[in-house]
Amino acid sequence: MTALVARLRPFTLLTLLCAALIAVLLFYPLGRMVHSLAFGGTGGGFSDALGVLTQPWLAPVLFNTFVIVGSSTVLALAIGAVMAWGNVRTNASIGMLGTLLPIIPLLIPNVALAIGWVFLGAPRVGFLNGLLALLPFGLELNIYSWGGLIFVYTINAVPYVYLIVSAALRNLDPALEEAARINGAAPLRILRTVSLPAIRPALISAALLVTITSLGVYSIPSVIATTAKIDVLTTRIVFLLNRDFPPKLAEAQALGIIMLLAVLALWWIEVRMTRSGKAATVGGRATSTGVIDLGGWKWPFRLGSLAYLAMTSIVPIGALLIVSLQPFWTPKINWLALNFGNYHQALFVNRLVSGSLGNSLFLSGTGAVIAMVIAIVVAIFSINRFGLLSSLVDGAIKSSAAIPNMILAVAFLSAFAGAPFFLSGTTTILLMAFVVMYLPPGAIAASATVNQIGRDLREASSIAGAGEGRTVRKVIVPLAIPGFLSGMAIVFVHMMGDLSAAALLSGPNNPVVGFAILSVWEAGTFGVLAALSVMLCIINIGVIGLIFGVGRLFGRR
Amino acid sequence: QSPEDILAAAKAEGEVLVYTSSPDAEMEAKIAAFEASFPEIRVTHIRLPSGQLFTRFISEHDAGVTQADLLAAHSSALFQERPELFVPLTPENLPVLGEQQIIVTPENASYQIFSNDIQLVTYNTDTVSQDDLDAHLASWEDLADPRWKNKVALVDPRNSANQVSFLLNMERLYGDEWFTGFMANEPEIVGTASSASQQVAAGAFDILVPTIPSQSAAVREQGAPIGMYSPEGLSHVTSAGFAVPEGAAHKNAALVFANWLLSPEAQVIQCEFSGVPNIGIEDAACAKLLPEEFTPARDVIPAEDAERVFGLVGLQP
Amino acid sequence: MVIAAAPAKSPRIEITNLVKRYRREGGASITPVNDISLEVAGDELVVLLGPSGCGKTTLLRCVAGLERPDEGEIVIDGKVVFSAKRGIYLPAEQRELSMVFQSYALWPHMTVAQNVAYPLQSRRAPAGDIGARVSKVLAMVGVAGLEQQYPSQISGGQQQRVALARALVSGSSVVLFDEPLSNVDAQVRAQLRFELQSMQRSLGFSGLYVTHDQTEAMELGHRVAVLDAGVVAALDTPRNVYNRPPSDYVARFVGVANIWPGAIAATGPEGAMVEGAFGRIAVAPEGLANVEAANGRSVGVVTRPENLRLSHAASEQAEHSSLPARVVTQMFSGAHTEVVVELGGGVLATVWVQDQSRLEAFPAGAEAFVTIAHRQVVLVPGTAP
Amino acid sequence: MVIAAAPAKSPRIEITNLVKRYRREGGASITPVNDISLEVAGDELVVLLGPSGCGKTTLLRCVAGLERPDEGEIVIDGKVVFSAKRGIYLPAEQRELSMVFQSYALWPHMTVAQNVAYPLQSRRAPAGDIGARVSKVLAMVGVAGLEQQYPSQISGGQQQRVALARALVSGSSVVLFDEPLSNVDAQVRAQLRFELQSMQRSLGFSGLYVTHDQTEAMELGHRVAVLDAGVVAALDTPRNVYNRPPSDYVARFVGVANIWPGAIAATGPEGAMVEGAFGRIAVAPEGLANVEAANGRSVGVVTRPENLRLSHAASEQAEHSSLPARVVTQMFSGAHTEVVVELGGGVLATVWVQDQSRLEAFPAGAEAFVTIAHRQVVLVPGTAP
Ligand SMILES: Nc1ncnc2c1ncn2[C@@H]1O[C@H](COP(=O)(O)OP(=O)(O)OP(=O)(O)O)[C@@H](O)[C@H]1O
Ligand SMILES: Nc1ncnc2c1ncn2[C@@H]1O[C@H](COP(=O)(O)OP(=O)(O)OP(=O)(O)O)[C@@H](O)[C@H]1O
Ligand SMILES: [Mg+2]
Ligand SMILES: [Mg+2]
Repeated sequence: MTALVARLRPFTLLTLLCAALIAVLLFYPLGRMVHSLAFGGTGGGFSDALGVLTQPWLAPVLFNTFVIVGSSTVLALAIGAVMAWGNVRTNASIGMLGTLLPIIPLLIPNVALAIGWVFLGAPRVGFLNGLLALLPFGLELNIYSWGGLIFVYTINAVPYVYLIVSAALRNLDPALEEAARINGAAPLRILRTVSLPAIRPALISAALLVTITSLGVYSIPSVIATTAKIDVLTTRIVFLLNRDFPPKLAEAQALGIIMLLAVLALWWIEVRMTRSGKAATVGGRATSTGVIDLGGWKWPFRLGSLAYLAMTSIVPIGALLIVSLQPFWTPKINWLALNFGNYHQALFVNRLVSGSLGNSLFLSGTGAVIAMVIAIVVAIFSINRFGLLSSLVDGAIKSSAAIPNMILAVAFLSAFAGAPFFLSGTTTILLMAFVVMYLPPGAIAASATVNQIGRDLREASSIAGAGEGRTVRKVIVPLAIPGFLSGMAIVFVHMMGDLSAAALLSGPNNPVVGFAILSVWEAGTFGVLAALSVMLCIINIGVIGLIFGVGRLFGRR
Repeated sequence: QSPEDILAAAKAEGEVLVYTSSPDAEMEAKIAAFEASFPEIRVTHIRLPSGQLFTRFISEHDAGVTQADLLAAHSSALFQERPELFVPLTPENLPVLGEQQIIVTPENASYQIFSNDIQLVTYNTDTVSQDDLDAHLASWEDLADPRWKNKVALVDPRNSANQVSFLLNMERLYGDEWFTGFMANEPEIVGTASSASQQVAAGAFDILVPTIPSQSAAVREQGAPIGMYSPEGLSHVTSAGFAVPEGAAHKNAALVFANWLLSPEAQVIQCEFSGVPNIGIEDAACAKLLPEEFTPARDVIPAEDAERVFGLVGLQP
Repeated sequence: MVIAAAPAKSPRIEITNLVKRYRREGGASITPVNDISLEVAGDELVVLLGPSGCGKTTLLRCVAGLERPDEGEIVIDGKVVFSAKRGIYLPAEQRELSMVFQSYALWPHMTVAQNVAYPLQSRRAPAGDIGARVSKVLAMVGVAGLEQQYPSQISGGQQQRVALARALVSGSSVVLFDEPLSNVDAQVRAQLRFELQSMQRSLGFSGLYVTHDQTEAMELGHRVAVLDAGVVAALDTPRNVYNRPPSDYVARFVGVANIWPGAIAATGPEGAMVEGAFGRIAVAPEGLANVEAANGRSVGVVTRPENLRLSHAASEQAEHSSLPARVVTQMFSGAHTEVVVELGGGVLATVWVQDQSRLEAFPAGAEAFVTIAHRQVVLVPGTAP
Repeated sequence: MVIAAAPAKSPRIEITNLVKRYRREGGASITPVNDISLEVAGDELVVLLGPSGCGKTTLLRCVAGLERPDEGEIVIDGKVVFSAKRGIYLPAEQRELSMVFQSYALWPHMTVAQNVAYPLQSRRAPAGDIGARVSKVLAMVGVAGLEQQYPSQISGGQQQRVALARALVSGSSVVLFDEPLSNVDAQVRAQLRFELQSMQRSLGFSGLYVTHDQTEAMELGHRVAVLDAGVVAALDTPRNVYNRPPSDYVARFVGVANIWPGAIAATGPEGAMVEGAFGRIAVAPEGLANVEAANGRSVGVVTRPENLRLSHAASEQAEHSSLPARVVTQMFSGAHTEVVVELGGGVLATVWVQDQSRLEAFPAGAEAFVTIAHRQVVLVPGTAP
């Protein structure tokens, strides 16, 4: 008994609390939903769900999703990792610009990102096609194509990779790269054989993160894939839920389970990788702080990454900006006709100001903090313990991303709207849903960095008599702060741009920005949507800048 | 319960929460007018696409709460499938039913239709002339005219029953062969009508079907080169209906607001925001009325029928 | 009024039948701590000697509570901190000991001063004291002035000394040292040895001390434990282990030893005579303690290079044995010059010559005699030929 | 037909007026390499000795190309790899040298075998050879059998030997060693010293070798450079540096030295006589090389503890000086026992006694004489009193 009490140290209690919270927030609603599908109402939920497996469209949908998510993940990993390395570990760094620019696509709401690329790359009418038409080659981009779709998925994913990988590289002992240089390895070989493999767990985490976000993205395929006649899982799930009444929840869930399997597989790889001790950690023997001299490659590398960044952040934002100033989207830009009408519309007609902005900032801010606290606690708990409990909690908070948000929102409604909670339409239910829905990216980012902290640094703290709580506060958190902040940024941005939870859960008095986006997308104009996105993007940049600014204060090494 | 009792109770309740799929602007205009007439009753609303609106309502219902006092959606699927959840609407609790001539009647008494739309062709006025329309789009059948090859966009029917209903009617009128000709024009499939109308304005395609005016109202107001056109042969009418849930907390207020929605005052506002009134009315604002003959859209469609037409337009079901 | 604490009666650290196994990549298992029992008395410093990879760090980690042993029991200050049988396992932070990590384990995000202040803060020392105690211990290890540097900005030896300071600052009664001075120069090392000794005298602490430095082991250790693949091969005072090693393994490991195979030819009250390819050598009785002194028994003859003398003539004295030899090579190594000679049967011997002026007389190839007193020869059990 | 390469005429490594400064946290600047010039000939190993933090690692990093010096020039194999004036800076990967890192810097994601194979792969050795060469060098450093382990699964000393193997495997002509053997035991260290020497004889490589181990410095170094806060304080063969240190700093740093302050009392063809609080001591002429032999000049008298003898009577021999002393303490340290004695004027001296049987005659407090031959006394310039 005393042994048990002794083991229940404060931090363990905190973790149990988080686990309980997750159980209430995730398992309870899902369990209720599954239960009522199977036994309640119409019944036969399981046979409906099984029915999905025999549908003729299933195989092509799975194939399409696999190709798009798979190839964009690979591309994003390559691009994000190389850029992060160049910016963090070499003298080709472009400084602050290199820290902020790569994550711009993350700050634009997904709908707007997709539409921005439609503005640019739609056949005949895209701005870029207008420019290409001036050239003699007769080139034409078509965003409504496999290539276009994968391209947009990729640039949407690069920021995640960039954030996680650059946090990991910042912690990489430069001596490892120096040893490779001494042994005659040129910079690119160092990148390939040392820098990236040494942070393999972070790469896997990034892959996991990208996969689950890409799997769950709905706006991009709904804007681009429909016209390209490429069905993916999310569009399919929305058809199932929205076309007919009653919504085909069981079938949609069956698709969710397929996604879940994919995510679990990746998660399992992540867990195995991070526990093997075969990756670089922040060690207890400090070495230099040098960066790699790229020599002649410096400028080509810089220009390349600047070009990519311009292409993926400045160009689409430019397109959004132009459209937001046009009365309506047209490829023939009439500079004299540009005006701020759409901004006026966005701000005052579409309820962006009437509280929703404040609400969203509050919800996303609070939600991001809560989610990150849970994520961090669980991540820290599971580096020390390989028990069933920690695996269960860790797996649960990461794989919940595989459950489509619409389904989660429905589950939340049935679980918490009525007795005994009566949370329907309250800010609380929205906050709870936000936390559960957007916890996974935070959790992945958190464990990616926590796993990087050398074991001896934690051990030295215990030896010094520090309890778990102190070790966490004084050693783990300060060392992992860059990764935590990245996670927080990702979670925050996700919450700001949320469309699905808000639609089902928010009440008439607590509108969020997602509402505005949704209604403009449904019935408004691209101009207003662009204006809204530009403003959101600016707000996001402000908040993210603030987060990283605060981080810089702590991040001293 | 007399109408007076209901009104008195409504004033006591003092508020109504409406789940609606109507655009915000339209809803706000109506609310403003209503509150001017009934200052004791405050109306709030949540706007959602019909599908999500039903999902939300039914999930809340299953959880044992009824938040919405009134549902006003561009589909009647829920009302048709689960009439028992709603207060039967009669001239007793909805006096307007006795006072006005209701044009499109509901499938059952659990709801009433308050607004209609005729599905039209949206076209780019810069690239499509009146002559083009006369020569190549006199009837809906002309969508198969080679004039529109690579110039026509079709709203993805998988998103809504209204679109499926449209295609089913095309099949009924013109048969499978028509689809062969239509598909030869290689129609683009677009996600939503409102975004596609803007692509029409930008010049991505010449015509877009099937659409209703509200989907492009905003861009047209901005002066985009967009016109609406009604070919011969099919007047496919989609409808929006309302219903009062049984468990509603402000049932009386909801009934009062519903009743008002079918009043000439409300219907005129409705017309200003596009939409065809569902009561006989003569007003300059409501120039467009339903034709003599029209085909109401079906909101509940058997899966086999839907899958068949998806196949006809080359989509996975 | 201060009441002096009663002296600890039981040993400070009691390790009983400790076993720790690891699983190697590829599936094989390895047992770096294989049934070790060891007691460390109050204020005693036991030095652990052993070849690299023999399990010293693992043993320390088990005592510290960083590794959970598979079997056995550990008692610290009378409190059972680990017992496999009774399922007790106290985590490191509750064992109240200090440790110098082989890898330093300095926290890169804290300055030197913050690193050293950490144990005080986490053990809730009065805040007012901390600054002074940190400065004092940093001055003691010779890195005063580096307080505000981050570990990546100081040299390896400086880092190691900061790690040492961190272990000493809180005045724990049990301190574990894992090669704490391996990266500092001889002079500072001597200085720190001195400081450690005087700290131990004034504050008193018990400890296990891993080192590869002979002088450190001999000077610091009250007792020396020589480990051999997870097993204690010798445990005694430095002097006894050096002078009377129980086995050739220990002899070879502590100091430099010449070990020649031979067999006992005769025994008597004045000792024994051993014969081998190298010749005949007399052994005093105290040199026989670790072997069975029976004729014909094969033994190893252990001599220390500093006790061997090179001369041109054989010694006349009775207690001396002189073996004919040929000089193979000379190697200057500071305080002495190492001369390698070949005895009979190709047996090699190392002789340390201090007086450099005598070296010229023994160039490579020169014939000479190696002389040793019978009191300076020790026998260890020999392996069967 | 193989044409033997012409022996390199110019030095392998030429360091000229090298300066490297660091900025300390807090703004102060520090110059760990302060105008160092040093040449390393073909197949020569120069050992760098110096207190912790004096700039040894920094110097190595400058040569390796990991640090960009602020001033000076470095030429390797006749190629200018760095020149501040001419703005030349060849990055590390193009300098074709090897280095053992003080922190090992093993790649955690590669097995031991992969770590060691890396230099071969990046220098495009034929793939067929690699396996064999890796096994060979791993066996040489004594970690054969650990090929498939990851660095986190082997002990500190094993890691260090893998780091050494990695530096040696490619057979570079220039190898930089930063305390490569600090974490391995004395026996393995001796073994590895031997292997290094024979490798150098057979393959030939030049190098800079940082160590804190006297024996290593003396045995391995063709020459020894003693660094003092970024400046070369001595650069000569080990024997000369040990026997004739140019300053008290060097004397103290190489080996153990007694340094007593005194002043020259008389000079003559047989040397000089020095007087101090400790008494009078005779110095042979070769002991005067580093001081100006003028009467009255204040000097430091350097003697080595292994050259001092303790006796009960003063020596009669002319070349011997005997100083009256009192024993302060004895400390057993293996090969010898360190006896600290107090000479006149409270001057302390360390004497190493090898014959343990003689120690009983000199317990703490006993009166004795310390005797030294005049050839074993060296003078260094004294600081003004
Ligand atoms: N990045 C840095 N920034 C500031 N000062 C530094 C930095 N690196 C080293 N120093 C300082 O430069 C001096 C020389 O360091 P260096 O690592 O060369 O010492 P070293 O001779 O190798 O010492 P050791 O024997 O302890 O390894 C030290 O005083 C150290 O504190
Ligand atoms: N995590 C591990 N997994 C598998 N084997 C391990 C692990 N840690 C250590 N070993 C092995 O256990 C043995 C003992 O290791 P330990 O670190 O205790 O050695 P050590 O005596 O401290 O050596 P050194 O003097 O080199 O530091 C070594 O052979 C090592 O390879
Ligand atoms: Mg060890
Ligand atoms: Mg160093």
